[in-house]
Amino acid sequence: MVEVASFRIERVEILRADGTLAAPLPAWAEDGAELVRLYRAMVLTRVYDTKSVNLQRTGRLGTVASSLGQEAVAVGTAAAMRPEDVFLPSFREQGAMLWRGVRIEELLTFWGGDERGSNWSGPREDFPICVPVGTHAPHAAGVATAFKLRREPRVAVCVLGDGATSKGDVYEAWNLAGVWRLPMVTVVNDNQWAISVPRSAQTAAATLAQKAIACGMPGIQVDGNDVIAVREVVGRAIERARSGEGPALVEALTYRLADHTTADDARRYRDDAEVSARWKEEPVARLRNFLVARGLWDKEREERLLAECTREVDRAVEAYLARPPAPATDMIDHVFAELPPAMAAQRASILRRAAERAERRSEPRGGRP
Amino acid sequence: MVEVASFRIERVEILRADGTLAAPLPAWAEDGAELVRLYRAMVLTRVYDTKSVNLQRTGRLGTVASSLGQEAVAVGTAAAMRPEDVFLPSFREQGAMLWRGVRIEELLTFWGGDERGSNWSGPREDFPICVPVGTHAPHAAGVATAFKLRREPRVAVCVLGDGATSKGDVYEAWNLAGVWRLPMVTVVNDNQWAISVPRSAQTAAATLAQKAIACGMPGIQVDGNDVIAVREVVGRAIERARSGEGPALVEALTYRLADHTTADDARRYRDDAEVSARWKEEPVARLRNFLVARGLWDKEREERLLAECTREVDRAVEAYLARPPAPATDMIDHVFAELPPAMAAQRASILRRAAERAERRSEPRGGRP
Amino acid sequence: MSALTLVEAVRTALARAMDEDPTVLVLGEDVGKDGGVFRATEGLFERFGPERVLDTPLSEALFTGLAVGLGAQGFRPVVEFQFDGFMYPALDQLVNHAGRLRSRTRGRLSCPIVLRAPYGGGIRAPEHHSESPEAFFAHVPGVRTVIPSSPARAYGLLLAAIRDPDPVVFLEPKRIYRAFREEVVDDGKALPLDRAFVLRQGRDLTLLAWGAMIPLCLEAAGRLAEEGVSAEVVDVATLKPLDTATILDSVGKTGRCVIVHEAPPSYGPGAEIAALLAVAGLFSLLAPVVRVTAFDVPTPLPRLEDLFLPAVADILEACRTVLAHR
Amino acid sequence: MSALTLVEAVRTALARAMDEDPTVLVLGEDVGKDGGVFRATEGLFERFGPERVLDTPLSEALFTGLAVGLGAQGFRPVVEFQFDGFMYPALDQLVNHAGRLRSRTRGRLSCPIVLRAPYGGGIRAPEHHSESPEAFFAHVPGVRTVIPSSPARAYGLLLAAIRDPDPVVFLEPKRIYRAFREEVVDDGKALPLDRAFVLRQGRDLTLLAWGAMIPLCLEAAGRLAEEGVSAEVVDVATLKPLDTATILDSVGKTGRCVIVHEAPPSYGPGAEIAALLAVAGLFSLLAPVVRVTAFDVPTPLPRLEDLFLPAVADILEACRTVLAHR
Ligand SMILES: Cc1ncc(C[n+]2csc(CCOP(=O)(O)OP(=O)(O)O)c2C)c(N)n1
Ligand SMILES: Cc1ncc(C[n+]2csc(CCOP(=O)(O)OP(=O)(O)O)c2C)c(N)n1
Ligand SMILES: [Mg+2]
Ligand SMILES: [Mg+2]
Repeated sequence: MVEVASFRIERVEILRADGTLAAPLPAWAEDGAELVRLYRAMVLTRVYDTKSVNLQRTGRLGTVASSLGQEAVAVGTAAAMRPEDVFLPSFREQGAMLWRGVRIEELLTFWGGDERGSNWSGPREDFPICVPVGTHAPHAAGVATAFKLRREPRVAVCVLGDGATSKGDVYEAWNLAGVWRLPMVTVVNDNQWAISVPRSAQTAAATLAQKAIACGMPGIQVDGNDVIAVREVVGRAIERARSGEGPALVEALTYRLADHTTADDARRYRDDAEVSARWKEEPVARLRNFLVARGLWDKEREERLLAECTREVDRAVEAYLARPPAPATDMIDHVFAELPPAMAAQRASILRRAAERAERRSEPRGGRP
Repeated sequence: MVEVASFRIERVEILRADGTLAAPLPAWAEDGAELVRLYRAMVLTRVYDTKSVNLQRTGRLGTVASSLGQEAVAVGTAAAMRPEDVFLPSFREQGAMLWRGVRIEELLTFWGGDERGSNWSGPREDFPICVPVGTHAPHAAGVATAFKLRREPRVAVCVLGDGATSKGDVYEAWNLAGVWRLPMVTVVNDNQWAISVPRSAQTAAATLAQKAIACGMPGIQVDGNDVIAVREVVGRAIERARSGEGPALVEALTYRLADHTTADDARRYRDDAEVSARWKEEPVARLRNFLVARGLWDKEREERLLAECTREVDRAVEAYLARPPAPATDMIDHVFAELPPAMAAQRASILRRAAERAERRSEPRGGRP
Repeated sequence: MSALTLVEAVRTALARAMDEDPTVLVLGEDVGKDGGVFRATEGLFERFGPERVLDTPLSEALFTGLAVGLGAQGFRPVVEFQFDGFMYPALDQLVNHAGRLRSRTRGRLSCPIVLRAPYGGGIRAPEHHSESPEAFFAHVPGVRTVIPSSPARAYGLLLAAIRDPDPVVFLEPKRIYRAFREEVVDDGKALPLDRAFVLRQGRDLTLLAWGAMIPLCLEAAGRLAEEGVSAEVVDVATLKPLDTATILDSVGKTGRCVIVHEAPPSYGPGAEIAALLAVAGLFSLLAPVVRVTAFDVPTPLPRLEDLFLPAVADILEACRTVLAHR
Repeated sequence: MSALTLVEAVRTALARAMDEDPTVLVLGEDVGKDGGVFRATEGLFERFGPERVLDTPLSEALFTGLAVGLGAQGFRPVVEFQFDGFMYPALDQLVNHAGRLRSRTRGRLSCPIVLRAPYGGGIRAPEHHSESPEAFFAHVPGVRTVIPSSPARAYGLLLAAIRDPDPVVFLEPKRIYRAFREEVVDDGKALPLDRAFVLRQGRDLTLLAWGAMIPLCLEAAGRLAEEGVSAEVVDVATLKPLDTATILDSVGKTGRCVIVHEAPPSYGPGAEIAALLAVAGLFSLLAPVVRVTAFDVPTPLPRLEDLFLPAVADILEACRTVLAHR
């Protein structure tokens, strides 16, 4: 019996749950303004999440997935990227999308059930929200292949959940990234739950980071409730990828404090006690404590920030609600670059249906069906 | 940075390429008769492979995949199983299927293009040959789940190639086996090629065994040209699984000495020199050298064995060629347990087509189309 | 006997099947403690335990193949897909294995599995949660495709699907999971897996539909009756094998046919039925067949979904078109 | 100008497309040094190098998704599936992403990809190597499905598919990869992606087919001519979008229609065409439509394949059936 290979998985922790330092700060984090920027982004995300859940509850938005408690994963990841990198989100990375320039109004438009929300003005090459779990990992590999073939120093960054790590297409994409040395970084938002299925029921792997070993790329754990650590570790992975050294997998350990989505009731399957315990580790208070201890933050600034974020979100909500609906033909006019003549009759039917539905709406109740 | 997990991959080698011992023999292998049994099975497999390639070349068989050079993987694996275990092969494990009691005639019937070949008299619960690469791994997980639920001390054993390890469904099955601690053992026939794609282009993982780490199960390499080592290592994995300790992955390092199949021409993509070099490591001569050195084998026995195997194969070929064709309705009568009445008309059409084709065949050339 | 919703009827049938046959298992994502996102498996985990109700890791391709393995070993796994849009990864296993294991081994192994999923639109769900993929499944040899349209039919057809010795895709119209109640007798009686249901007799035209389109067709038939038009409503129910006799009889009588479904039209499920009429019912047709369907576009997000899905008005318009041919 | 086989025409079109557009890539299993198992990509690796012709790891789901990512970035990947039976894992990416990326982002991103595969039966290949899955693809919104039936049409249609800004599934009838030669001018001229081809004019009946069934239909038409029957042969070629006008014109003229394909009949590709006639061509039909197809059974292994696939005699029998209606 000879040993032919050996591997180790490490975890990076910087800020402790109480906001004290477990390890030295990275150089960039000595810049207080930068930390405040990260803090602001997390708070904005939380205000947005709260608002969008409320909008759903009051029937003005469809199902939404709050990122409560996981803001550091999204914000830290986005902050580690360059604008010209490409981001491929799943459905819980609003914090990252906002950082990269997707507008709140656009996010609301999407979750409100209108594809125009994904035609955002911001990062034009970023991928839209991916709902089928993990299916965007191969896209990330494709984007990264494009960068590599064009010799562009850019990186494809993909975020997915602990549940997604059980999908074969995710594994296949990682395996390709490994063997083609693609500039692709995957961040696993390991929030311990895939709806009602706990992390322990997804896989017997002791860490999700070690799944990278199967694909010949580095895997590392990071405290996902510490935005400084996330930004640092993801940043290193991204810059390594940018310099041509290939892909990496970052497992960000965090916790889903909210229900899976507004369509879920987590009390059916997990203990409140577990959730309460995890509240002690959440990323926003953690960074705030650190900022306060460093003299970078105080109650007054906190109040100002909250008011500011609330205003920003409220304004976006107003714009969202005021936006005129898309024309009926929107559903057919973008399917192909040019509408095939064979589909002209269907386009006409859509217009006919639209006219009929409008007429029906305008009729008094009890009118024609 | 704290280390949170570490892993090592080991390789087991017993017989060296020249037939001398690199490590002590396992106890069972001190039994010369058992070694001769393994040797005989490998030789029979090689005679069968040679014959089936010839039958294909002369138009009496469809495409076939020779296992030349990989006999130890198939035979060692089958020899490590108990009859009541279930085997799930891909298309290159004739050595294992023969060991388990599938008859040569049945194999030929299948490769000759007749499903009756998969309705073998031998191991009734074993799965048929799986042509779509890797898609039988989830079946193995299902069979293993059945064993576990019924608390039967049985193991599902699945063999697939190095190329198959890039398939997501294979990974998914391993991941499930890990988390459900299923009695499932996968043997990777790592023959260095997936048609024209070399092992190095499939994955950046240094070993295929380490893919097990992603799934929280043990992975180990074995010299796949050494039937003693294969039987020993796979046997340990199977008995471990049988005792409830969960799945394992065994990577058997070997080499595909032949073309991928009779439809392939490997000279298009690999050097003859590479192949010649690998001939020095092949499993049959290796074990023979060892047996001879131990006084368990000699030229006379070799000749007798070859004659015997040839006779056995020839007899099977005759039976195969003499077997009357299946009735036309065979293609429809087994689709459902009972033919749905809605399909009765199609069954009648099949009979009509059969009559028409038969008539056409019996007409002189130039007759009706 | 009690008045159940469709999803309750599904749950009742699952419980009954698990009760009467220990080889019946329920598998899928969140089917255990959570009881499934639509609560179709609610209470089963508590009642039958973790060895009968199994939450799998998140992978549809996997649990389909897992079911094939279990089926070959004599279990009867009933797999729940969380939503229709996540069923596509199952097609590989369905086409290449489930539908042919019996034939491939000439009966040595078989595949008594059921793939269940909530399906169709109309609940303003996110992307990929409102698909109508029945045509994909109905084209697969060796596989049955069944779609109930009421609680009682859900109960009887699901029992039949689970007891059937071969693979069945069972699509549950989520839009009517809780839309209405119907008396369901939990007597273990299955319904046949190859029979359409004539829900309303009529003379002037035939409305052919299934799933959530059935209530719309019944409403349309009611309206037409007010106008003196007698519409027959047939719930196709078992798309495969298709009950051609009932369909041909009905259209043979009425001479006019409107097919209603939620899937896109091209190469959609309605095509087979219209083809049946062109092949075997041509001379009874007094008017061209009309298909009332979605469009050949990706299912839109909820804001435009209402225009994508057929409504009663669209059905009535189609009826008037076929009636115009005298 | 030279006489090429169909597979040579495919290769010529690939080389031309790669030559004229540096964003065209060829991806798949064994497409590099090996030149593909049917040699469709032979010589491309040598000519365009490893950055234009890429052997992927063994995974069809992966390389379909990979193509989506490349497509969104402005590349035009042409993906080769080794055989038809290995395409099913692509459906998830095709339905859920390729076919909707443009619409989902309202044009911000798009998906100019081609999925090529040798398809169909008739070469006595192993299991899963002789499938006709075109109906699955033709039902997917946002995706075109194209099947050539001759070297010249393979050349022109493949060029068009590669240049098309949206996803195209391109199925190559492997049975006639090398069956005959045809003059092909390598002039870069594409054929339209929504036009059927009238290959033989006729008055008495219309034979509708595609791919490897076309030579059989032409042979049948020849035989019928000897009997004084004038059969029109239409190569449908672009299954989606379907050229309804050409089909309706032809059947409008002949009044009789036989549809021939290799796929199983139920919910198969011929259903849409028969449906078209029931919907828009009813009053021109003098006889019921007949479908000559495989059966609703898994593609058998080679020994029974001959009975599974339509032959000239079956086509002739169908023609006599429709002709019997006077
Ligand atoms: C392929 C697929 N299957 C099922 C679903 C339904 N679903 C939505 S989210 C989810 C759980 C995802 O868990 P995880 O990957 O951990 O992400 P999280 O929701 O925790 O962020 C499931 C099963 C889906 N969207 N896609
Ligand atoms: C899903 C799938 N894709 C493609 C093929 C075509 N094919 C047959 S064997 C093979 C290579 C398999 O390589 P490997 O897994 O290493 O097994 P080996 O042939 O070397 O035994 C390929 C690509 C297939 N059978 N199944
Ligand atoms: Mg999660
Ligand atoms: Mg190999």
